[in-house]
Amino acid sequence: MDLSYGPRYEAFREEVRGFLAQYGHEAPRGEGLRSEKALAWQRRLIEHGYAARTIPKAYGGYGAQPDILESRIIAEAFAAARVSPGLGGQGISMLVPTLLEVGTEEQKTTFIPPTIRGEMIWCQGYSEPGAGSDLAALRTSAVVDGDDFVVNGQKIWTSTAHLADWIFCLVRTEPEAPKHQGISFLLFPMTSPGIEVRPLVDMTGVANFNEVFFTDVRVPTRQIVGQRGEGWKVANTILGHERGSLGDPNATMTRFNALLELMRQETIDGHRVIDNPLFRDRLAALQSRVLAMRLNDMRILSNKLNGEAAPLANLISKLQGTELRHELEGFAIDVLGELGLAYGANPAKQDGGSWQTSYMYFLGLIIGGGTSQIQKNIISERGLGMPREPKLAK
Amino acid sequence: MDLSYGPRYEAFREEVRGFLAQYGHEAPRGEGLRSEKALAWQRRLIEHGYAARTIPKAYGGYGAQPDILESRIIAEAFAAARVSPGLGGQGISMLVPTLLEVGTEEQKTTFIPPTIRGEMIWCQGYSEPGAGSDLAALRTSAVVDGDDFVVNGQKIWTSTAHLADWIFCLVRTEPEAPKHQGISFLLFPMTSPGIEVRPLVDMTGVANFNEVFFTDVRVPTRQIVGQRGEGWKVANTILGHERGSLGDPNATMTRFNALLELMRQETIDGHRVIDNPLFRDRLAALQSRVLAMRLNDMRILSNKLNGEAAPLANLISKLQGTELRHELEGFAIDVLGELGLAYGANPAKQDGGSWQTSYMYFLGLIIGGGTSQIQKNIISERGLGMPREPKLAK
Amino acid sequence: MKFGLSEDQTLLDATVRRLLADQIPLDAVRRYAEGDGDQENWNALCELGLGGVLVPESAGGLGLGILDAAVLAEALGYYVTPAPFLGSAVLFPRALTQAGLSEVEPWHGRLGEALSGTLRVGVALPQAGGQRGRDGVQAAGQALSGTVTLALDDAAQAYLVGADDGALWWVGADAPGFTREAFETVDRTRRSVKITLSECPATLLSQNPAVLADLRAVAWVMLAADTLGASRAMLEKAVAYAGEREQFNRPIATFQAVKHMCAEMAAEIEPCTALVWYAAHCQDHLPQEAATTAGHAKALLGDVGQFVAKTATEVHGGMGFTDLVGLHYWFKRIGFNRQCFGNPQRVRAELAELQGW
Amino acid sequence: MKFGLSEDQTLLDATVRRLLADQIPLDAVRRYAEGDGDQENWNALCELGLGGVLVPESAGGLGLGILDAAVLAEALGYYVTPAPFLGSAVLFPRALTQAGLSEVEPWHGRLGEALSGTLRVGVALPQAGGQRGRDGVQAAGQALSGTVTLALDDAAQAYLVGADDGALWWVGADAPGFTREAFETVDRTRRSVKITLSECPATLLSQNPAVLADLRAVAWVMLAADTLGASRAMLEKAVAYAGEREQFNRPIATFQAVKHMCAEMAAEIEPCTALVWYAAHCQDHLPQEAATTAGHAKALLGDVGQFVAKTATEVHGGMGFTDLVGLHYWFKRIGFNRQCFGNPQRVRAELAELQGW
Repeated sequence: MDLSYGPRYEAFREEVRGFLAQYGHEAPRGEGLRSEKALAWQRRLIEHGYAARTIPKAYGGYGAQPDILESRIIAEAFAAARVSPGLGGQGISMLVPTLLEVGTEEQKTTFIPPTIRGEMIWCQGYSEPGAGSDLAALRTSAVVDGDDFVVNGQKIWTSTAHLADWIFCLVRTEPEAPKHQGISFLLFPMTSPGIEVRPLVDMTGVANFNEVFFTDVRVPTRQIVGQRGEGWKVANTILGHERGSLGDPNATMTRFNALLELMRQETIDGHRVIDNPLFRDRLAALQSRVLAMRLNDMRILSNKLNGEAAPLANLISKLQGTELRHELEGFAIDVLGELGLAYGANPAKQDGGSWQTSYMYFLGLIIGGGTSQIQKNIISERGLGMPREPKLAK
Repeated sequence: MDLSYGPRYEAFREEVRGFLAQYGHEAPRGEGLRSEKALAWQRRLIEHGYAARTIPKAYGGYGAQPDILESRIIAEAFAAARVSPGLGGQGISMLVPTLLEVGTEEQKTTFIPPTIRGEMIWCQGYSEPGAGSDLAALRTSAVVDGDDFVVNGQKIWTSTAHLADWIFCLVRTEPEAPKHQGISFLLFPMTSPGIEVRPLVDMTGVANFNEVFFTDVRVPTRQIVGQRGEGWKVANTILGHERGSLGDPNATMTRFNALLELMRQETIDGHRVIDNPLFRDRLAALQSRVLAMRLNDMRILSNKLNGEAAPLANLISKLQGTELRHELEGFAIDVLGELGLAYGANPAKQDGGSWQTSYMYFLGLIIGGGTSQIQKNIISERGLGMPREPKLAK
Repeated sequence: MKFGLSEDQTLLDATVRRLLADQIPLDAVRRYAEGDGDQENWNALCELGLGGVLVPESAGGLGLGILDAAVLAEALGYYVTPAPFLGSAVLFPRALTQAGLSEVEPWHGRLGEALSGTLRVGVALPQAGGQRGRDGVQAAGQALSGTVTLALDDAAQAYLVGADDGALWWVGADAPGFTREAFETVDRTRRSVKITLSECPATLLSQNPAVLADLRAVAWVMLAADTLGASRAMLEKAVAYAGEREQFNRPIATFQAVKHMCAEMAAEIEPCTALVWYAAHCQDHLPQEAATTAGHAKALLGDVGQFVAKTATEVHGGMGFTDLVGLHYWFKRIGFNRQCFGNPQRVRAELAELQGW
Repeated sequence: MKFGLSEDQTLLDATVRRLLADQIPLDAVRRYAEGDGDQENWNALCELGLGGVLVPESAGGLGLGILDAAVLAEALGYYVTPAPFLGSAVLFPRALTQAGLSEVEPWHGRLGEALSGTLRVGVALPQAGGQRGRDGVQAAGQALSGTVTLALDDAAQAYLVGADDGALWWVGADAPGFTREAFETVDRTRRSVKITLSECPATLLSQNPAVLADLRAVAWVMLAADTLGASRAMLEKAVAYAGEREQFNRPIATFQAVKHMCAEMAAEIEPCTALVWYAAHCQDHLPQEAATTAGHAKALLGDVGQFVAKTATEVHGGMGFTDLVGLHYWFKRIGFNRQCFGNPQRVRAELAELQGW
């Protein structure tokens, strides 16, 4: 057990801190995706290697070798300084690594530079109303007509569709093939004729997501990533990445500290909530689990670093992380009692009403990115080696 | 909502109380199944209609019409007076109703009178090592040889096998038939040559059950109940009866009161456990569920009485009743802390060590009589009308 | 002996549910959530007699009991109906009966107005949920001062106000020194207000703390019944959705995981039916058990409701998380009921006190 | 940076597990449960070095740390091995090191005896589980009087005894005024005793309550590690059994309900691995986190273990309830660890205190 990062990395941490001290004031504070401030900050970060760090210089990145600890140190230092770590989004986190892996040279040079600079914003077109847990059942079709695919169908849960310039989208190009083999991965502008975006209001009352409808949308055939019919494989080069981040244990720890603070401040019948043995017990029980998940995350990091495997540690993190966070938020509502019901424009809201919002949002994350039921299937099959369900009779 | 039983029944309750006042001293207190005291008491009860109440006089019973409230009043009055309500066991509770339903006249006159008098003790041969949840997969075979069946195989979970005179037993007589249609229901003496009974020690450390092995056991063919191949139907005429009684809410309420008493007496660091807000909360939460289950049971009784249906109320009672009881016992162990570990011959055992014993025993009941998983299948299919699992491909 | 609803109660239930399904469907709930009033709904329900369920026949009401009211509350919860039922139709007549005022003017007349839907009576019981911060109401002479953070009904003409000393008061919404402001909550099927009283003239209904305690117990039963109805609705919707939704070429209702989620919901909900009925029955017929059974109903339904709300949403998958099918109205109403007038932890602490543990 | 076991630790783990699997299989556990001693097992384990894991090299031990000891405890829990490991090999050397006595005679020599298995040291810490009734030990001069209801090891030659004032004492089992009687528990893989001290001459090891507190924290980590091992064994057995057991013409491992039960066990157990490692690491390297992380490990494993013990038994169906496959030894050992030296509720109350909440 060696919890230190070692002198070379501590020196790197100092370097990052130095950067933050010098330039931190330039960072956006609430300015949006396309603001000049956000874009300038992103360029600054790339220049110093704190964004697009491992993207080759040829595609506009910083060109460093991947180094898990450096990445972690950058994330930790920016979080500690409460400075924006630059732009995220599905274009940067999912499309760029995919293109690096399987894109053509032309696709890389065309799409990666503006994407990492934040000038080209992407949305992801995977899920459909009839294809959720069973994503491979997607039915949005793309039929070749001359040099174009013609796309028809509907996507859902498209989070930045109303802001995005382009979409990376799974479509069915080979309707006769087995379902995983008939899919292709296309890129096209959201300004293409025939695209309609409808905001999708969720239970928190906000339109965090959209539905996207395609009617005869024309996409040049060269805007395919990978081969026709290989879209499922292309999407899965990086799909695994998404799940781990749902229910991030460091965010949960931060949230736990806010809950502790809340319990120190709130009173019931004149007594601090934190002094109530029942609530103390529940808080300590949550703390044990939050701590265990954070340590589990350190273990995952360490395993990556040292090339060791502990598949279960990874496989359980989405399931446990989202359930734990949901429970934590619900406990905070109990702590607040009737006041915990405050919502919307209510000035009595504590912490901006975030306990209610997150309580619901994390129920959404329990469902999204592979429901808890799908997670349990995966844990039992891939983690424990239990058999898949037998095939059904036709 | 009318919770009174009405004047006629209150009069009946007085009658029962009168009987108990007059004869209660005759009841056995710990004397075993075959003791003269137990047998005399059983005869006394039948004579007054407090045992074998609805069994026709022709078969040695009291011959009253079935009346749910009368039965309930008898049970309540005997429990309140802490007087033995007479002999139970699977012969009386399962075989006798089955014979009344589908037995031949000869079987009824031969078996019912000695059974209800406690002179003929039965055990049940249903489960097998390979046939638990999937009882119909049983493989104990019975092959016709002249006027006999010749029985070979093994039974398990046979609770009174070491005491029983006779066994009622499911065997496979038609190996070629579909699995539910190849079973027959046989009666034979436990003294038959070729029967070996081995006690089966369970996790509580006691041999509450047995394994029974059959090697060429000869059973006259007329000792079949129902037709050949109809044993499954015969067994199911009354199989449903067993489940409801596991996790009986009135027993759970009695147990809850013992737990409350325990918490009033136990101290931790000089404070009564009942004064600890955390334990108070957990106790009150248990109480809510114990009360709800007891009321649910009253609802079931009322529905039977009034010919109304609330299938879910019945279907959930085994699942919820056994889980609740297991949880209650486990909570008592937490209340006792290290002392709660005392077991076996330890003089420090509280309440005879029954908390640990019941904690395990009720885990056994969660599993036995249809596991919780089977119960949930049943609730979803019969209670909620959800589809059965699709057939598997061969 | 009959443990359950009478024929009249079953008929009442069926009648009200038919009306709710036809006249106040989810669209009407949405309109209310977006700002419409609920008076029109309430008028329709009052025409059916809901406003008068507890009003004595002498005042033109149905003269029924708390069990009848609980049957109605369950139906309203089932349809997440916006309506001032708890204050106007339950606690107001109950308070007058308990205070011995129901045959006395002006109360007798006001009962008549309440049952027709003309008079709406809100509820402000600061003791009920645990006083937080500066919440609380004190009387000086015939005037009240103080704050109630969460009071029910934003459109009432008057409020039942519980004071810190256990007395029960009547305060007109137009009284000098009375102010109310919207207290927006996560539940948009009912609107709450924050009430501030500043030397506000009020009328004493009862000085007997037992009257206020009775109102709290009755409110607990009603909230439990509302959650029971909402929970059962969520379970039924989950079962129906699972039967329709196909993934992996089969209805998800055929997956054992989904079946077991539904079975667990049913197993939790079903015993609550008997508990809510019994607790309601006790309010009128078994006074020595009234407070404890009400507490058990409130606490258990708070927990069972929370479990069902989460699980039924999960069965609906992403669709449950959207506004499209409106399932969240049930989720949030159950969440409101859990906290309102004391959450399970608080109620259980009371239960321990009540039983002298 | 490496969060996890070193190569040496992994090797130690594998070596010990091989020995346990070969030499102390379930049959040996059964024999102990039926009355045999565990000295022979312990000798074999000591030959491998288990007795000396924490003993300084100067005294002939391995001079390793609490994380190494936790690795061993997990292995012992995995095989439900009867052995006086916690007292003789962990708390005894730890106490001497903490009290600054490990290089001083006679202690230095006794460490040598302990590591060879000749000297067994039991543990009597009445403060650890919450004093009940008249439990407690007081010192008068160099003599102790009092009672410890549950002390570990029925065959020790001496006991570490915690007094009510936080001092730590050494008491020989042959001292005048010392009596012990069997304290039979549900767990038959380790035997406990009730100790009564009547003006019993004793040797003071440390008056510093921090030493006793440290022992308690280390004991918490060891019990957590033991439960972790036992839980993982139960999960593996459940997965294996489900793969073999057929019902309805298919292995029950193909039923989603059974798969999900196993997945839930894995999901609960897995983060505990990191927690136990870290808590163990803190005991030697991060003193400011030592007590809290130990408490978290003890409390969480207490709950997770209970869940796993129940669930794994259910997966085994009726067979899990019998003595035939011996699964109940794991069930009961986990149950013992949950209560011993403080159950989760009690430990969490301490955690709140420790953090100044």
